[in-house]
Amino acid sequence: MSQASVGHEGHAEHEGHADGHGHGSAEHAKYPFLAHHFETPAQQFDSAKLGMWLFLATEVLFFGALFVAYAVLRSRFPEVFSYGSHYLDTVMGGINTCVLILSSLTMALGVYFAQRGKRIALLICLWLTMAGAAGFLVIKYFEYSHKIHENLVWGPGFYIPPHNAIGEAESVALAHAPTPAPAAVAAPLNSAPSAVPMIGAHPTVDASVVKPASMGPLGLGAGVVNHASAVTHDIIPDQLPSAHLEDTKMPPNTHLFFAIYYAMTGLHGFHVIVGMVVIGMLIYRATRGDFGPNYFTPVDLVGLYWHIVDLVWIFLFPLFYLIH
Amino acid sequence: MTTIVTPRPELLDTSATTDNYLTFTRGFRSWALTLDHKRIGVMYMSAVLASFFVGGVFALLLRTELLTPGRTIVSADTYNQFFTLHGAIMVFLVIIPSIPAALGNFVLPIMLGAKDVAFPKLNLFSFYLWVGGALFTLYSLAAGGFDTGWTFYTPYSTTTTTGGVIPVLTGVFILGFSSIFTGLNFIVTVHKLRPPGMTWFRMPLFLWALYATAIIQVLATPVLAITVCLLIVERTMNIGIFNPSMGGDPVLYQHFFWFYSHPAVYIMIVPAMGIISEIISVHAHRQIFGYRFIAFSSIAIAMFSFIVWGHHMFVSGQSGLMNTIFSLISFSVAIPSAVKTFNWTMTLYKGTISLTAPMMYGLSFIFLFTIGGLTGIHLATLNTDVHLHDTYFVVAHFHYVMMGSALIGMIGGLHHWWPKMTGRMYNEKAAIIACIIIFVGFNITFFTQFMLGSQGMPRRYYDYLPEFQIYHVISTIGAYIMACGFFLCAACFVQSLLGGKKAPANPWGGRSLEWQCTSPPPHDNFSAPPTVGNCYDFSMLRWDEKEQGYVVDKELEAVAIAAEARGHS
Amino acid sequence: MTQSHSNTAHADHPLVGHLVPVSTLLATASALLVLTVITVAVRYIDIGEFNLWVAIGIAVVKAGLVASFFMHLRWDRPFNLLVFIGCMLFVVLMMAFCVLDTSQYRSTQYTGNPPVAQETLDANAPGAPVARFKPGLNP
Amino acid sequence: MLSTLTSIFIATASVQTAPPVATPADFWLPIGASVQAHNVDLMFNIINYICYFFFVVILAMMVWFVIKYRAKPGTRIRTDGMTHHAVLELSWSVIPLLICIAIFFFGFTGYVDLITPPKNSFDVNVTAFKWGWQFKYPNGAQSDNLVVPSNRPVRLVMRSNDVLHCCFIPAFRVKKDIVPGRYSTLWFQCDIPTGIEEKNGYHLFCTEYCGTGHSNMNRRVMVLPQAEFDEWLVKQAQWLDEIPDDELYFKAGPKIYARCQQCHSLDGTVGLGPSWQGVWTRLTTPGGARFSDGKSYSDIIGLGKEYATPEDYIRDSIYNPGKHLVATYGNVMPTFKGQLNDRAVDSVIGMMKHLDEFDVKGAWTKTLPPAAAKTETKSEQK
Ligand code: HEA
Ligand code: HEA
Ligand code: CUA
Ligand SMILES: [Cu+2]
Repeated sequence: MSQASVGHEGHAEHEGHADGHGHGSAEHAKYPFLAHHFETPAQQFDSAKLGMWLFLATEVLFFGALFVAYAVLRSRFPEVFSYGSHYLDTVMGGINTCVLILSSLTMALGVYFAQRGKRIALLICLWLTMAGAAGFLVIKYFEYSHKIHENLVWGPGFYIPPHNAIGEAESVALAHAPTPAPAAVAAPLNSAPSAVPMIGAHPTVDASVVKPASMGPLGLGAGVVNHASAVTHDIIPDQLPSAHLEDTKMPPNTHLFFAIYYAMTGLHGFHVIVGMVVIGMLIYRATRGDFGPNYFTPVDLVGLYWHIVDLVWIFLFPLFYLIH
Repeated sequence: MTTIVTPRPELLDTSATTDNYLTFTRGFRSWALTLDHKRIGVMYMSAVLASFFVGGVFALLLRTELLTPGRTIVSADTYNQFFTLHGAIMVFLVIIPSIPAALGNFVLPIMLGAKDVAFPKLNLFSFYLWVGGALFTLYSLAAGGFDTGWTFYTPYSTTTTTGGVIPVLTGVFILGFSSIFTGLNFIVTVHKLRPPGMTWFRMPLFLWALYATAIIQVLATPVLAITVCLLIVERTMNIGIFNPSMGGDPVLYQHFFWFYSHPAVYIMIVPAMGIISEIISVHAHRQIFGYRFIAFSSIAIAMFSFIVWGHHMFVSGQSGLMNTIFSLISFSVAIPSAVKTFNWTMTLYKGTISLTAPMMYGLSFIFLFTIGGLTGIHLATLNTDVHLHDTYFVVAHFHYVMMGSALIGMIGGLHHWWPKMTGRMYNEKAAIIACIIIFVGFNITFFTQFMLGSQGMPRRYYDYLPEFQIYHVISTIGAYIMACGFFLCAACFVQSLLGGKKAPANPWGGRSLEWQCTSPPPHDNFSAPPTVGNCYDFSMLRWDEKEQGYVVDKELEAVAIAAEARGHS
Repeated sequence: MTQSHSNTAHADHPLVGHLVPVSTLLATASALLVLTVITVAVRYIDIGEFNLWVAIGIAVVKAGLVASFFMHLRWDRPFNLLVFIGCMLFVVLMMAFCVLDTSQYRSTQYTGNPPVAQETLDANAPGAPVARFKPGLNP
Repeated sequence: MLSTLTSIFIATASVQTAPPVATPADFWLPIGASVQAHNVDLMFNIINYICYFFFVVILAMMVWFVIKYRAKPGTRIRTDGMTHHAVLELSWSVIPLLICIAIFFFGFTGYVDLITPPKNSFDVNVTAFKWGWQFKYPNGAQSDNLVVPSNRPVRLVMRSNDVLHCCFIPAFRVKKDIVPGRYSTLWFQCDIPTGIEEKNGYHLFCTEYCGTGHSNMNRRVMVLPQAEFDEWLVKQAQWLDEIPDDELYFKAGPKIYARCQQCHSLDGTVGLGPSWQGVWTRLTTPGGARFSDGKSYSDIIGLGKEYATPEDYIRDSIYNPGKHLVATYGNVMPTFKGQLNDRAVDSVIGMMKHLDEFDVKGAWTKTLPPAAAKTETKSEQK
């Protein structure tokens, strides 16, 4: 492998260079940033780079698994995805894509200026990148809060109209009654077998929407189905924050689109936040004047990280926002 | 039997007493904040052994409960927590970090001739991640335990009412990152820190094995991390991707889990195989047979391991087509394993075999791995797996490979490098007796489980049919015997620490670089750059009457080096 | 480009690594922006199945641009490229297997809304259309 | 495309062998009583012999070399061993590879037989739940143990109400996970009738871990000749209806209770659910906070309240167990809606009212008046 990597960059192979001028200590005296177990700055830089790339590989697989979940869900429910996609705001998504691309550009420029030893230019670039990240998050915040207001969320909540759609009292009751938080975890399977096809049904007949006739005697049944509904009925679909509940074309399982949407964009958003933290650290160090043509590895590595965050978004954008 | 030994005197560096990595600096802080890979390795080793003890105690409790059908000592719920904890501790806390993080950390840079791993701080960070993960696992006990099985299958794991599920998932997540960073560190170290002369094909096979393992760690573990994240989100927020009552798919969870956990079983075995390659050749004083085949077979196992995960899901509802594909590919992993097994055996041929304690573990490994691996064939075959899946046959299979092979390999490696790590010898006779007890106890415990399983006894069973009792009793007795063996083994180590004979630099006549530095090694590993030669060339050893062992003969060494130089030019 | 043997780094040349000219970076960014516009535009043309593949194709091209120029892969050590491509391949592999499998067993899965969703729906919007949605959407 | 591919596979592979008789139990395997068992056992044994062979070869080489080349003090290092041998190494890669491909192929064809039910199979609907099974037959009959006709392929169409379960019948060499949210199928054909005696039946286990009662989800499979089976089926469909109302609680009650006993004791032992001991007194005496939300029985039972009578309350607790949780107990009980009909629930309620007539195992301790005893002998049901 290392034979193959004899660089066009002209790095002597580290096996080779050590006989040439193998005295690490001389190099160490010259380059204070050189750690004791490396022989040359090139070796240190290459190691750091390879380490970062391996880390990026783990990031790719980390996101990759979610992409797999996405692909599986989409292949199972294509109609859910093309339907759900229309609830996402292409304009906001598009703007965000551009914001990330531009912040990637400033980051790449930052690396360039760090390599050239231009401290002020580097700082400007880092601040711009930071601003891009913040801008991205702000837009994302508006998107999320809009969705949540429209009740486009994951899980059972997707089917519960938000508070202001119905009377205050009912809404409170509703929000707490059917799936209180802890029980939502433990209970769903136990409490809802009626939605599972009844025994004896032929396998191809789906009974999930057919309620079994209540088998209980008088006295039972009244409480089973909650009738807080009359209110929701009168609301005009377009003005209803959770318009999807009134949409006759909504396919079953639409909540899954939002589940995977929040999972993936949420994880991505988290990476943006981490990116802001590390860029912040770079800004601190750059202000202190740590970087120059000899030593800019941290800038380079954070740059790689930031680009991979951009790269993930490049895939997320068409996969969620741009489904025909 | 008593071929304990000393090497050529000039390597018995007297300065060892004044400067070695153990005494280099002192005090708690100097250990807690150390960046020295050797110290980190030692800390890992102690932590892993402690976890092994805990996991072993759970195993004994399990076995005791299974002495009789119905209740013996605990209730069904407690039993379920026991085997879950046993499995989770043994897998995530013991066997995955044991060889790469504990032994690998200590040995890899020295074997390679480097001063340290590429990222010492990251290395220490990995260790603390391990500690954090272990603490979370412990905390999960306080939070109510967890009874999901080590596989965390949904929807059981998302609906069970035991309170420790989220803490342990967090723990697994953290442990995953610990493992990732170790792997990352090793790959970079092997790529970038090889000293002059250390070409890829001069690397000892243990390094190849660690390298292959690291590839798996880096590429597979992130998937586990995201999977447990999704489980946590599923439990706390009912997101529904794996939850059938929200339209999700539990089988998808299994795909995710095994995408990691199948490669994970090779994270356990591949480094152990590396250790065995070292042990067999060093203690048989014989050039390893088929170096390149063994080296490449490690890489091949690493690569194949990614595409066979579905063999754990033959009856899980996975489609027939995928079952077929996965079954076919599963067999492919058997080939590199076969290559290794036969090559080790051939290495014994025309060797000069010293039956030292490490060698005894090495031979046990070959014996047990052959059984464990071959029974993998029953499981990889589609129609027999339908019968055997989730029975004790599988339990027996994976104990043969995880405990009988991976863990035995680890203990063997520990015996092999113990003099190097601590600078002390242990009582070899006692160590060999311990090995034999463990070996016998192991086979009594787990061979019966093959019969149990093929007779139809399902695993994870608290209660069982009376006709199975006889097997269970035998198995439990075996487990007690094995425990005695481990206690004896531990006692040997303790005795060695307290009053063991001082170890020479090269007690076994090994040729790889770690035997060139003193025992224990100095802080910087090598005062002068080591000379890299063929680490499997033992022709320069000669019997030393005084030391009752093999030592390196200067003249013979010069001859060998000259010969090699000729061969290479 | 600087050789690692050289003892001092000149002002213009880093001691290690590759210096990518500003013009290249700007060109890359412009290309990315243009491609973004294209991918949005394509959404409004109905080409059936192909919409997905076109979108992914464009995304792959963009990813390639980012990786080779912003991330310097074009000048980096080949092994780093191998790492990057390799891990992508593993994702693709996992995806292929999982999608293949789920598509195979799809016919055995219940259709319609899953239990909890249906229950919530019944409880909160009993007249809601989804409940009326015909089951058996997936064959 | 893929499905055609699979069907081609299946077509080429299902070379169905003539139904053999049972394979006897041996050292490794239990009795094989289904038509598929023969193939599986054959495969198992072939692999076994291959394993024995390789194991013995490796062990023999190992032991021999260790003995032969053991170093005695003073032995000179041997240097005449070869370092590699391409032909040898290739051969022990290629030969195992060929063997593996062969094993794969036969395993695969056997597997295709295992998963492809013949067209004329008899269908039984199976529901698995924590922690029990319900088998429902085409005529509406239900049973707790599986009863099937012999000499006829039987297909189980399985569903789960809660978590993963797995149906495993060792004697038939069949196994299949039951995944909630979908139908799993499994088929077998057994030609060796067992009679209706439960103790003679083949074992059926749950082999996918499903919690506390996982190891008690084992039931029996009884195989009856077709005529006997048909008769059983008809009776089974009606057994509850045949019992007069006033005898329901002691004739049907204990049988139904068998499914509750996992969690509810009769002697006051705390289980996963409240003990039935004294339940009727509790329900009918006013006061006392009984529910986790602080309410007491008398808050919800009574005229004009949520439940008019205690019977209504019990019935709803069986159908909607999570609605009111008795204090200190978790929401763990599955619903029995669709599994227990009115009469079944009535019999349970009746049993609760007359608990003093039952022992702690749920067996009725009184004896029938002579007249009633006659009907009892007739309907011996499971
Ligand atoms: C260290 C761990 C380890 C190792 C190395 C292996 C090795 C192998 N395993 Fe194992 N396995 C586990 C750990 C491991 N396994 C665990 C933990 C489980 C259960 C998890 C759970 O459910 O909890 C499991 C379960 C498991 C299953 C699923 C069973 C089930 O649940 O139904 C299968 C199925 O294919 C399988 C197959 C194999 C195969 C083919 C190998 C091969 O790699 C073996 C290759 C080796 C040899 C074949 C022997 C040497 C070769 C020769 C002597 C040459 C001659 C050989 C031939 C001609 C074939 N394993
Ligand atoms: C590396 C992994 C590993 C190891 C080593 C072991 C070791 C043992 N295991 Fe196992 N086991 C698993 C991994 C492992 N196990 C897994 C993954 C499962 C599946 C869990 C699940 O289903 O979810 C399982 C399940 C499992 C079961 C099945 C439970 C069930 O399905 O119901 C049983 C039953 O017999 C069992 C028994 C044992 C026994 C007796 C040992 C013994 O070998 C233990 C002996 C060890 C000791 C007694 C400790 C002594 C230690 C010291 C004294 C200190 C040591 C110090 C030095 C040596 C220096 N284990
Ligand atoms: Cu049901 Cu295990
Ligand atoms: Cu596996």
